[in-house]
Amino acid sequence: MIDKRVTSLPEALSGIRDGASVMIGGFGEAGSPIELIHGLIDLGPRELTVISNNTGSGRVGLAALIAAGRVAKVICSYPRSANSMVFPELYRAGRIELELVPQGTLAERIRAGGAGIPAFFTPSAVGTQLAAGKEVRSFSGRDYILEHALTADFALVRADRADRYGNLTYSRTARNFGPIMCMAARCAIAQVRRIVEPGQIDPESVVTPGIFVQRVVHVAEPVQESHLVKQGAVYP
Amino acid sequence: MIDKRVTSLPEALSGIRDGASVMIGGFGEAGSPIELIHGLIDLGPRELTVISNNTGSGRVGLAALIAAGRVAKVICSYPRSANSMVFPELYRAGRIELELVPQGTLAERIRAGGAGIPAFFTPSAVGTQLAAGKEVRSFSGRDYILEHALTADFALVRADRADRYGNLTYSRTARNFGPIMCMAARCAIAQVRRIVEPGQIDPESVVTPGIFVQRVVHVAEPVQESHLVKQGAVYP
Amino acid sequence: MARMVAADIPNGAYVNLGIGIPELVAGFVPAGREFILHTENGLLGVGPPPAPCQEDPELINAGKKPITAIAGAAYFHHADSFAMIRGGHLDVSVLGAMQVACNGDLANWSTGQADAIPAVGGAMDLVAGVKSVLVMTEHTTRDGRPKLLRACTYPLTGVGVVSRIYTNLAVITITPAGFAVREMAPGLTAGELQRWTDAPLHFAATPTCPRT
Amino acid sequence: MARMVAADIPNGAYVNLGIGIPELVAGFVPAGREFILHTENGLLGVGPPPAPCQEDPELINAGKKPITAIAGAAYFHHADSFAMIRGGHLDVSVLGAMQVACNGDLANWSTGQADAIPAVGGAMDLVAGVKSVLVMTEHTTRDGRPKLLRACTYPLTGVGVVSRIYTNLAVITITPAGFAVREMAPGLTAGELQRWTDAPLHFAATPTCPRT
Repeated sequence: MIDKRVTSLPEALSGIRDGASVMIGGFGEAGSPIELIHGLIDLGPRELTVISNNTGSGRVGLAALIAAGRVAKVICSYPRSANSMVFPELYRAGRIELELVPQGTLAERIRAGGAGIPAFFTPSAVGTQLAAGKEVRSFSGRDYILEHALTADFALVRADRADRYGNLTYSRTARNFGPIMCMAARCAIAQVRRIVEPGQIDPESVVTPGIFVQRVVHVAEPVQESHLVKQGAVYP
Repeated sequence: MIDKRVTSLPEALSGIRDGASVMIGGFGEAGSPIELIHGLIDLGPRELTVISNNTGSGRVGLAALIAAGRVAKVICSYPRSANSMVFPELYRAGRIELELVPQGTLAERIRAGGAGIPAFFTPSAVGTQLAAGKEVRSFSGRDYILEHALTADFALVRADRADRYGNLTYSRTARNFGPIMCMAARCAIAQVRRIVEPGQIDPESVVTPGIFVQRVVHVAEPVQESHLVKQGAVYP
Repeated sequence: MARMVAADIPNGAYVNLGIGIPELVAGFVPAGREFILHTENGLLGVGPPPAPCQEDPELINAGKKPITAIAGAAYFHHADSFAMIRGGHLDVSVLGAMQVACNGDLANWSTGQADAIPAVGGAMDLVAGVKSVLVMTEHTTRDGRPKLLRACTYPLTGVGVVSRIYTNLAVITITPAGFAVREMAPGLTAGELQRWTDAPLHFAATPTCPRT
Repeated sequence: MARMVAADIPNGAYVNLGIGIPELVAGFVPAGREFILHTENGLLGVGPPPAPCQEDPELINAGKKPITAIAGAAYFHHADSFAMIRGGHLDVSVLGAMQVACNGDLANWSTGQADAIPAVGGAMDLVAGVKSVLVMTEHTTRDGRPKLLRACTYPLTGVGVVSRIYTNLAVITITPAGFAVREMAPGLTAGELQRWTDAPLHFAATPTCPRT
């Protein structure tokens, strides 16, 4: 029988070692797998490359992972926000590397990684600093730049429902990068609010088919990052 | 108010002229928009380029469009089946052009067309006749070929439910090429079994968001192509 | 400004409103028109802001503010969302600006200073993919320097991408000849507007009356 | 053949069964194992054939035959389906063959004859993307000519893509040295098998016993 459920966060995260590349879902706090991120801090791997849209807020979640000095490089589109101070400090101090990618190019590079497309041409960023050094080619009289796929060793995502096959649904705009990161990672790990029996998710409404998911862990009531930030919480 | 519903097949198909490119959904009969295709035969445009996975069965639907001499070229992956004779006849007679594309490359070229990606590299067909003349490039030691996006003037698809915004759901494996063809066509026309009020389709379960759909026409009980083929039906 | 932008958007348009001032456009949709608002983090059909205490942390816009969804909305993932943008399916993008050049170049993501944290978000995708890019901005910087320039000095977001600029002083269209003034604030003279603007302005023979 | 193929597929594998003989594998899943069957026209979780009169023309497999879906299935569109294939997410593809060469080249889509209607379907994507490509085929053509060759003469589906071949006479693995016979039909001699095969066969020192 196929059963991708694991019973604890440490089990869900096992095998993430120093130097691993890790995609982390979420757009701001929506869809950010905060319990998995805290579990990753507890697990302890260093020199991670993190692929994520943002760099976290306050001193919890993704920001706490960065603050703990575990991240060597981030690949992201928007590494600052109203409550982010951890990444800016480390970045200005030259202690963390940044690859800045337009958000749509980031999404498409991840999707390409999951779909077996090694590279594609895009119009985004043509003529800007972010196109520096990239191959430019004209199609039908318009310029495009070549961008390469992103894959990762692991993806950490937050979903709403899962079954033992790893089929996932998401909640509203918390869907964001989750589905494509599951596609692009060799091991996709989902924390989910509810685990249901096979068939309880309408097969027409499955967002991430189980083939893209390797481990599912139940976190019934995830903490809310923005509440922790307001409280000034620090992890660990 | 936005309202993409039209009240008749002729209205749904208006504007399709000689020389148009038309994507036609369906995998075999599943998802084939047979009423729209018959309406297109009635409308009369010639010299069409048809992008579709197959070339139809018997002498109804897509096969009838081809038999009527309206199609100059087909771009498809599998132009024969147990009951297809129309396309083979015309092809052997040199009266119709064929661009044969591996099915996954066909799907990805259509998706790229809808996503604003002019070209991408793929491993499919490397080293085969279907790679002849295509640019080959190595990424991480493996060869890939460059494939170009497909777009079209129109898409004809069959869906299950729609609302006035053009949001669509599909039925089971009749989904196939519908969603990506709606993305890749300048004017996507959907025949649907049911029209519902906005909000009756769960926003988490919309398969084709309305932005990709320009016209919706209600066909409550589409004829079943395989029944017509068994009966030896001919359209018109 | 927001009212004028909204007035220029046709019925049925698919519209992405940038973070900040552009979000105000949602409040000025003219009677009888319907726009569908897109937020690049995965929703078509953004509704009005939620009632107090009805906020859902998993239903937010690109500025990470709580929103609602209309009946007839659709959720999707980031690759699909940017397929809409890059694929030319959105009609209008309304963005803020640091600088706009008279050839339509836009700079709105970085001052280029060495200590700045670069952050680009979806702006480069929006300007590359959306059919019409409208800019809303104060006519000058806080310290009175022009933002409408002969050439941008900050790093570009896109080359020749802006269609029209809405400022507190004027509505200006980008033409092959450069900035063309379409409307001016009441009481403002052409000379005064030119003084706040770096690039030369072209004025129509008959100035359009400001809308009421 | 189908039983032997099924026995070699591990528990939990995601499997695509090609049109024709490979579809038979679904009937021989060993007790205690679960495979998830993928059909490239948009379903993960293909179930057993439907009961008579329960066929749904909108629920079919790649061979356009009616199927069912298991509890826990998922539907998706063609681009997502081939993302699974091309992206290396499927573990096993079982395909028919016209010819297989001893370097793993596969020809299964065209005889290359001038009057043939070329039709490729998803075979080139499957062999390019799926981790392990298994071939099921009669050992020879209907008129007794070898299908396991030094080099394919028909147009290729893929270069060096086949892992293992299951025929009515033997199970043969593709190795850097060429065809390695893993099992033979009871009573068949190595010499006989070689006579039906164009390329040289390598035999293990101790032949494996056929499974019962």
